[in-house]
Amino acid sequence: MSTALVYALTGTALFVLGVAGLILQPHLLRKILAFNIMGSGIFLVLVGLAQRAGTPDPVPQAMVLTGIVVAIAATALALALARQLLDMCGEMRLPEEKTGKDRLDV
Amino acid sequence: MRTLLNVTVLFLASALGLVLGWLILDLPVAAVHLPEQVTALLEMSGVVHPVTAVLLNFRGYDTLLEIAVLLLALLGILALPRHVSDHQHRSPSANPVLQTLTRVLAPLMLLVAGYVLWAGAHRPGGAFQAGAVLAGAGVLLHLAGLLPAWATPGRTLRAGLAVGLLVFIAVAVALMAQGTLLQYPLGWAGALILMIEASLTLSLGLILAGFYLVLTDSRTRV
Amino acid sequence: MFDPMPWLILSPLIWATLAFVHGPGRGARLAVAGLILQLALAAMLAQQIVAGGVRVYAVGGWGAPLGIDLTADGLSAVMLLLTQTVALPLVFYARAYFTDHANSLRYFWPLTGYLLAAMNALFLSADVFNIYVTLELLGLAAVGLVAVAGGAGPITAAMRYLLATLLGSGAYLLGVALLYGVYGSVSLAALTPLIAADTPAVVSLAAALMLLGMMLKTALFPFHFWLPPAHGGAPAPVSALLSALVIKASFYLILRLWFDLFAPITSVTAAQLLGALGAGAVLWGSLLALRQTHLKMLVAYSTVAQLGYLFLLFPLATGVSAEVAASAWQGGVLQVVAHGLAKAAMFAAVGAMITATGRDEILGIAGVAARLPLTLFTFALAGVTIMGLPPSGGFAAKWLLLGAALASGQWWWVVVMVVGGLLSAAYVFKVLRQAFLPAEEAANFKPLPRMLEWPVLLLALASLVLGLGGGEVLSLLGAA
Amino acid sequence: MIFDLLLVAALLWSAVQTLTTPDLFRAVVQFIVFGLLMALAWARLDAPDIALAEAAIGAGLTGALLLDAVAHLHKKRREQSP
Repeated sequence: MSTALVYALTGTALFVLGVAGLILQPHLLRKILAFNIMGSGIFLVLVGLAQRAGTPDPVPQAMVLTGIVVAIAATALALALARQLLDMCGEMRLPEEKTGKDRLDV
Repeated sequence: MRTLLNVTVLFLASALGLVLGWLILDLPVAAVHLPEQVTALLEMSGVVHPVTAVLLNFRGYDTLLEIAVLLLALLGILALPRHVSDHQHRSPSANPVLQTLTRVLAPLMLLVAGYVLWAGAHRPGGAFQAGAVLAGAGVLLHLAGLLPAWATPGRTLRAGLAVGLLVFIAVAVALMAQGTLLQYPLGWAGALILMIEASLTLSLGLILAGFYLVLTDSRTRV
Repeated sequence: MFDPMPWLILSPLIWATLAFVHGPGRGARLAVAGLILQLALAAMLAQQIVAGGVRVYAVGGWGAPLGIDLTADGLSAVMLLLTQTVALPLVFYARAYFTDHANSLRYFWPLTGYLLAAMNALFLSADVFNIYVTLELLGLAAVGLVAVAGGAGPITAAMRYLLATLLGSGAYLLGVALLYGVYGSVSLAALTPLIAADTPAVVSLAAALMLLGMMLKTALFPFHFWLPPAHGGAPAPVSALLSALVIKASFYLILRLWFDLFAPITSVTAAQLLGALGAGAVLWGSLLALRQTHLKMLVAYSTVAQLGYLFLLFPLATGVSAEVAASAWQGGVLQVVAHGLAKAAMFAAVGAMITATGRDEILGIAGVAARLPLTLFTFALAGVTIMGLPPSGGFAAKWLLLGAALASGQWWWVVVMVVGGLLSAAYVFKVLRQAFLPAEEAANFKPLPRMLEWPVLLLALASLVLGLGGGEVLSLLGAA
Repeated sequence: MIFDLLLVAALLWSAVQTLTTPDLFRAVVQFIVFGLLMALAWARLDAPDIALAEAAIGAGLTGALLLDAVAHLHKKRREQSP
């Protein structure tokens, strides 16, 4: 097994960790952290798989640079919304009773 | 209900992880080899560093849209109806040691950003890293109490935020006069890419610093 | 020959950025000028495709797989035309709407510009990684637009929408990473023959991840939890854009993936599963729409239900005869167009009613029939398409889908469509009946500017006329 | 290879810590550690460009944004329960 493949495998583990955290953690800040870990996992899979033969590949590397920039953009917007919620509702969580099920009478 | 969700998600996630890990262990050799094509055409790209060539030439269109994503995120933050705090926060306390340190560090970071930008043509570095260094300098200046947070950016600042994207688009459009979108003429590619990267660095630095300076809660007018 | 493809992407990017530099609240004129230009460009592209078939444009002159290609076929042209056609009247509507809601206006125009740029770029892109970037541009613009209304409700909805859309594009990107790992390319043109030739098991997993991510973004039942609060809580022009267009963008990508890229590995079982989720959406969404007490929430749940019909396309077009598949495919795309036009009209009409009455409950619109006959007529026309009554575009679409279901012996989808049609009639009439009740004594109707009524009527009329002129759309669709 | 395995283990550990540490401030600090480890991983994958960007943007700026958010959160808490 090549070194790059080890990192690709780590990437899959980070991805599932991130997804689980994103769905399960109630605190918004924690969800944002989980999203970033999920992203890092994807990037590792992308580069790790592409370089499994051992030679560097600039194409996925450039894609990851793009991905990192997109990730911080999304993180900043998410933090802005989370802070706005904190200011308005006093909590950085999504209201629990509305998650997952539909409100029959709004 | 909550525990059921927990168990289900954890089970599905670990199953996905295991299956995925198992499947990628044994993959055939890829049919397309882009690194070879990159090497073959590197000379025509105007830069020597392959990642920069991909980022600003071969797949420059991705980067164009990505700058739009970055600007858009700041726009989304600025578009939020501003929650007016009942008491005004002041800038972080001005620590004299930090201030002196920052006065030395900030110009140095500017210099580093310039170097990283220029170096991107032939070695690791480029607009993104340089922009991040610029943004770091901005955050540091703010922490030292030398740069106020942003409430609403004025016109000049907005122009600075947008200049990277606008220059990129302008070059792309100008090049269309004699070819296709973003097709650099031979011999001009290096200079045009450097021009785009320089304006991108400025905008990236401002936007990335803007994320911090708009969000941080010691808001005073620019 | 002049090529409209890059300009369809550049135009909204340019006017959005200029509008941002211009300042908060500015940019309406830029938007109008830009959209008129874009509509002309889209029409021109459609003409070129009818005349000469699929068009490919190599950005940077490199060509795939090293560079990024833009590709336009009949489906892209239909989506591009739909997008500009829906957006143009909404721009006039929004100008009038925001004179009353100035606090939400700040950066509405640049956000809308980037939203349109993202959709146009997505419909033209032939590169799965480039599509990822357009998806993120689209998602962040849409979330920003939901949040402009402010207040705890819309901000919560925007947050939930953001998390859902990020999870969706994350799953998609992992699929892209796996595809690049297996084949070494992200270009659709390069990948399609490679997938047809050989598919290791991990490719099926990549396909599942990409499709799941897009289902989350399209709000297919049971992933629809984020949609009603986001579409119901946003300002009316935003709701119209999101419900009519944004979710169609991710659906378009599902079509591309299912019928082009992953066509060799799709299975009847998976198609039936998608159909079952669609049926769930039709029934559950319609039932919930019927039980809403607020106008915009009713229309938002109606979107959940109408999206369900789109997914009936998959069982009707997979593993059946070519003739049946073609009819199902045409019906599905026609439903995308019909729903886009009608739902934009419906949200905008409801927004006009709320602006006039100052109340957002269904109970508050008593008397609308007498005071706002034009807007109510618009709502009713849009309702005709939503219910699928002749001669509307919705009827033509559902007729084609019904025909495909009967011809392939899948009668259970017929039951779903008929029950769904009855339920949608029930919720449309729920609104209409209330509108015809006499107004309460205390009710105070504000006079509406013309621009809150006439552009919307045009949209509703277009959805109706589509039933008669649907052949034009279908011939464009079949051109490539 | 041994170095890589250690690095991978540290990456996974810091990710789990980030997601499960009860204290938010420590979670964010763990995340910054995670970002720096990622930068190392990129260097090991012959991707110095990404390593630079990850350290500056992924760990640095994202970390600064998150720390500022945590500080804001703590201040709100104090205001709510004096």
